[in-house]
Amino acid sequence: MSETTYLEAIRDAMREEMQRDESVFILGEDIGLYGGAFKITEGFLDEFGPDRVIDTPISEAAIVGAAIGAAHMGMRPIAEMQFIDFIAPAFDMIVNFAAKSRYRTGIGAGIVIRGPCGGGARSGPFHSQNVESFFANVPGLKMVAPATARDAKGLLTAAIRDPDPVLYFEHKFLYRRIKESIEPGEEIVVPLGEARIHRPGTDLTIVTYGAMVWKAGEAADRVSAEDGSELEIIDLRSIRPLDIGSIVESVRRTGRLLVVHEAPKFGGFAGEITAQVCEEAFEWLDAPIRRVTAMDTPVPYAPTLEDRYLPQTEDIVAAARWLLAY
Amino acid sequence: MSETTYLEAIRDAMREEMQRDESVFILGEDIGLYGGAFKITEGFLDEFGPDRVIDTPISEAAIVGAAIGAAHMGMRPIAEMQFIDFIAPAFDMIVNFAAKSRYRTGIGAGIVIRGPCGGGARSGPFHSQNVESFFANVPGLKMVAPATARDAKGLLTAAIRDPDPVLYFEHKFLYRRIKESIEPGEEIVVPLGEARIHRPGTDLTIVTYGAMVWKAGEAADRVSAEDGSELEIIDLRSIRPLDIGSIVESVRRTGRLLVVHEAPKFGGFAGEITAQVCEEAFEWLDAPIRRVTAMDTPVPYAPTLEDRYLPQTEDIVAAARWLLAY
Amino acid sequence: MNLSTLVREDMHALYRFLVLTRMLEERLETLFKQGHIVGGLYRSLGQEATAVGTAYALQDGDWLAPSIRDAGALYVRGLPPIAMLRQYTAREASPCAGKDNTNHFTIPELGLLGPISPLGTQLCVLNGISLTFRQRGEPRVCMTYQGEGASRTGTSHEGFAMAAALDLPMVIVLEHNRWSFGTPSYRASAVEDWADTAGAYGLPVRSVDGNDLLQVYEAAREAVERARSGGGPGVIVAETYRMSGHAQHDSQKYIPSEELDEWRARDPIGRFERVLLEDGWLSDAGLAEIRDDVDQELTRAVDTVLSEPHPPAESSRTRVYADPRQDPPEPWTRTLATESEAR
Amino acid sequence: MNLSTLVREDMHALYRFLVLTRMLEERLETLFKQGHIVGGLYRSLGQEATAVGTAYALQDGDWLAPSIRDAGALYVRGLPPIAMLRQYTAREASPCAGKDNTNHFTIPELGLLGPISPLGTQLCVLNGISLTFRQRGEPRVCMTYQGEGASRTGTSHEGFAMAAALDLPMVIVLEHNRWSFGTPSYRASAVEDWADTAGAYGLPVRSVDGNDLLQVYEAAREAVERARSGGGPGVIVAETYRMSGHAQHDSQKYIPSEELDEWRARDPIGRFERVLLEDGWLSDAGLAEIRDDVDQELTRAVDTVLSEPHPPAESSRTRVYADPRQDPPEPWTRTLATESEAR
Ligand SMILES: Cc1ncc(C[n+]2csc(CCOP(=O)(O)OP(=O)(O)O)c2C)c(N)n1
Ligand SMILES: Cc1ncc(C[n+]2csc(CCOP(=O)(O)OP(=O)(O)O)c2C)c(N)n1
Ligand SMILES: [Mg+2]
Ligand SMILES: [Mg+2]
Repeated sequence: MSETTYLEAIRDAMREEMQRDESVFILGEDIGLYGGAFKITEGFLDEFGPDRVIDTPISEAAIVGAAIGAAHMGMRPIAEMQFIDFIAPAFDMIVNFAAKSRYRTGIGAGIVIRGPCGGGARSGPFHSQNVESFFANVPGLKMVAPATARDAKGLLTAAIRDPDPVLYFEHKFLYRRIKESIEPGEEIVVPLGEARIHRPGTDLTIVTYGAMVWKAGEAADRVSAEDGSELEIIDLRSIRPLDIGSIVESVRRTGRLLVVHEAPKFGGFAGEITAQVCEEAFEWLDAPIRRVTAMDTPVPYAPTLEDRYLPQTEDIVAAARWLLAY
Repeated sequence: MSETTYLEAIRDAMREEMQRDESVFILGEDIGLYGGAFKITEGFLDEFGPDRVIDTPISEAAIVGAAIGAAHMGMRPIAEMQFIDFIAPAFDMIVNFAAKSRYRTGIGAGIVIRGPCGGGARSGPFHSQNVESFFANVPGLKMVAPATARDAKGLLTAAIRDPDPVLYFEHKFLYRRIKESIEPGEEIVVPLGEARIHRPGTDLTIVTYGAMVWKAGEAADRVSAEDGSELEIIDLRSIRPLDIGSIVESVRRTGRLLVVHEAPKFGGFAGEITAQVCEEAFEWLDAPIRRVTAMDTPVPYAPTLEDRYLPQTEDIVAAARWLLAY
Repeated sequence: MNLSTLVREDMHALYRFLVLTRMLEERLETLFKQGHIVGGLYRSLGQEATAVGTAYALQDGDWLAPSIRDAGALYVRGLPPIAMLRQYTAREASPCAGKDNTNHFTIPELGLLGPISPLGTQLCVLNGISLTFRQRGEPRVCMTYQGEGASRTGTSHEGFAMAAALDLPMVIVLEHNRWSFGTPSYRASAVEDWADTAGAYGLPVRSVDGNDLLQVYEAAREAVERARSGGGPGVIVAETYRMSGHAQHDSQKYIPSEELDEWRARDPIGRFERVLLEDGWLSDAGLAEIRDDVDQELTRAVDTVLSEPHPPAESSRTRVYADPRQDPPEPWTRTLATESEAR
Repeated sequence: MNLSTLVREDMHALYRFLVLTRMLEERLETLFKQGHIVGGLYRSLGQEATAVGTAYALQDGDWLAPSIRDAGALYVRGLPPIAMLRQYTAREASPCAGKDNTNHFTIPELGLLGPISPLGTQLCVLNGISLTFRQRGEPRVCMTYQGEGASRTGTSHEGFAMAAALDLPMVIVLEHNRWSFGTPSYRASAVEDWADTAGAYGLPVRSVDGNDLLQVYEAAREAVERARSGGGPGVIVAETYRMSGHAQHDSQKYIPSEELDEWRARDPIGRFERVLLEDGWLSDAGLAEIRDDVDQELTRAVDTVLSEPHPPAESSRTRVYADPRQDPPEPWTRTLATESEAR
């Protein structure tokens, strides 16, 4: 057993799928000769050649467009956004071409668009965003956000094999901070749309995803140690499809729900979770559903500001205590 | 008093603001020589000349970009999207440049981006969308969606005068269907962030905006006539800032909330409303908050399909009855 | 000009495609006025030769992505005319099953990639198809079209640049028809010679009279052959004119009538007829016979289509995802209605 | 070459800007290694002449929008060097008050429009500023920069095309420095002569040796004068080379060392020093004096900055909207904490 980082898990998922399936290829900026801004695709150009590891111009719309076309032909392209923030210039292509293709024409666009998201790395307003809410209201898309190395590998493998367009949000703060034992070459497939209980508990349900799973974990440990209450943490893994069944099952047991995400609050994805739970578990709720999120501002650069902007472990602790005391 | 259509109200707001304030100007595709795809700016080129009514190339990002730059210089530009669907290629410019400008640099981007949204006109997947949720999680933006002719005029006037970037969604289905008495030249300013009680009621609160206000009104009339229950309809007018105070006040009175919007359900703006009401009026809720929305698909072209896709008056009636019976 | 490969059957077929394109659109206009078409209707009047001539240079297995004004190219690729009628009238049997309109369909068997409304996107997607040809070592070619207005979109630029950077087997036809919606191209750009735009990508370019079918064909053949033999992408600038309004609702009153007169004299169908007559490919009677034949086919097709059903409402929620279980359920409010009826 | 307007003071000032640019970046590198800069750090090593020479052609009241590698242009426009140090080290007194980093600041008094990271956007925004000049009948000019990599973005294309279509008083400097991040420009495009790209917009273009300060200045002056006198936008292609990695974390190991050697010999500062010496503008001692002076200024500035505070955490939620009442409140979880403390 070797320790695999979150970043290596992403690399391994791509490399192993490329070895298994000739139709898998990658395209993006600086991924070939340079090996990727975070060196995720280091060595890929040598191993797979320039027709499967394609250095493109700085053209996110054209990158996603080419991926769609190749997918129409039965290929399984992975389009890398150097930072997920740069998905914005490809917004039209994703929302209007990729997402609607199958519905309109019967021909799907089974592509993966992946890139580093999230804050905490002091990267300022344009290299730290979480973009899931931009796409949440777009039928036809799927979205995943792994928190662990195994899930990073398993969700990416599943995303590559999925016949629909999948946005894969990898959290840059976790790249080298999270490690797990994964057998080299071990095939892991985490089905899209299945949440994971990250920590079982009885008193309060926390629904979250991405890097916030770990802050929620810290908070749960503190509340358990200091107050003796047990928080259940559900790591969504998939944002769409949403495993509402698992959430509702948990909320019906605990009677309390806290939704945590790193994106700002207003218009964030917590709203959808709240609405669905309200619809399906209203009678079981012993307290209002509450949210812990980033503040409603852009992501600031200075560490003093970014720390204040981001949801912190203490926020989750405070929210949990408030809910438990309700 | 003359009858002014929703479309004319939009035209009048722009024309009158352009007459009042030299710094107001319009730019967009086919708005000058042609007078706009819906003829909203007919006659403007003659009246205001080519430096204030600017025909641009087909370049939504550049249109919004130029508006931002002009706003930096103290101008008050109105950028027209021929259909609001074509805001997608300008997504990056709006979310990353316009929205974050003041926060980052202290220099605001007081622009208006307006365009026809919404379905019912048999315009297919790319000329019928509602795009508010794409932008809901972006701090720095404001969004409005008028339902009446007076609000169309008053919100647009307020948006033009507002120092922050405002997305103005005008519903094409209402253009020529909605009329109201407005004195020619009458200055109407509807402050951003203030909802309006479209119909007072005691038994259930419906929160909605845009064209759905009218379907909600039909439903309320039917429920009142057939069941004797009185539904209160809150027309949001502004989506961001959200007048949560008015919503909460109403829900605390009625104990029941139905959120209605034309965009698809999953990840739609109803989630945010649900979450905020859950946070602020949980104890007053006698029933789960429910949603009536379009289906989670693209907007189909065939009338048979589009009618099934869109939320209909009967859906609102059914939902209201379900909630009242809860 | 090297047209040695075109034989009599080709000349007849080309003529047929030209008149089919025009006459079918005339039928669509009628259907529109009769209320059978509820969405936008776009014509290619005056530009038929560009679409037909370029598409005729392709082979089986190639792919083509038309703009809204390249209906003729679709018939050349084998689209049955009735499919177009079904599509515009939103029939269940239409290529998009009523879910989308105009020529927004993708039909892999015919090598057709439909556009979507946001301009420029389709070129980027077609790049991916041609990339796959190259990855698989197949000598297949892609062809697409772009109005000069659309060429101003950022997305189109990225598509051109990507095709060039990856050296893809692509032929891009820039249709300079003088107008983009209600704006003349000189007003929305400072470009004088649209062939210069290829320089931004380092691509070879050739300008043609887009209303001269054989000239168009010849340029396309050259570009297609170069692309097929690994010579990379090429651009063709077709100088032509949009003889109708942007769409049905557009009265075109902003267009100077002299301009229309001038271009009417260069009508591509009339010009090709003169070639056919002068060079002895067809007699007047032969021309009439083809036109009649098309007319009868269209009459039958229209009759058939009008008797066909629209898509059933229930199908509005299908085909969002590959797995039907992931498609959205019926809205709860409608399930309620059904439940209460059942009770 | 018409440099008649440059007098001795200009030549000294130009030299000072060149060395200030380079020496300040060297200070930034040190600060980065010491952990005082936590975000990305980008250098303009080897490209200083392009930024300084072009910006020097502007006047008061003009606006300039730099790319990430045009630090020199900012000092020419009057940016105090200490502002750059504050910005990179996220001081409260930085132009962005710590909310953004690198050169992402907009300072109207200096006519500076900052970039944002998504490439191409800034050009589009600058168009709006130059549009306002024209609307107001003011003879002011805008200048901006673009890497050859950035020129492949759709947004950049729309910006070029809009400037051309609206005939705006804009000067666009295309900096062809052979690399975009880890990709050589020949790999990500098929363009051979970057001057050809101006053809896509119908714009006049002039190519210069971007490492020759006076040649750059002369071309910029010509383009600025044309724009100022109503002649519309112009493009300058500066042929240069990125002598450092893309950013601090980039070891540049993918760059062939011969290429670096070749361009090191063309170092723009060394070349300008030779001109100054040979034409008698400055002596060796005079050069050294300027360098020492800059060095001392920087030492003082670094000391000052390092003693200055970072922005207070509370300011993270301010300035989202013009009306502070619309800014977000403190998160409820933190209000809870304060409340419970208060109890
Ligand atoms: C991104 C985008 N913006 C706006 C439109 C609306 N629109 C549809 S066609 C058209 C004009 C196209 O002109 P051109 O490309 O020259 O094609 P032509 O109609 O002349 O064939 C416009 C503005 C669109 N489809 N996509
Ligand atoms: C839209 C977008 N995509 C990707 C990036 C990431 N990125 C930042 S700089 C850069 C390379 C820029 O190359 P070039 O324009 O040639 O400028 P240079 O660094 O050579 O000065 C890339 C890919 C970005 N900033 N914006
Ligand atoms: Mg055109
Ligand atoms: Mg470069």
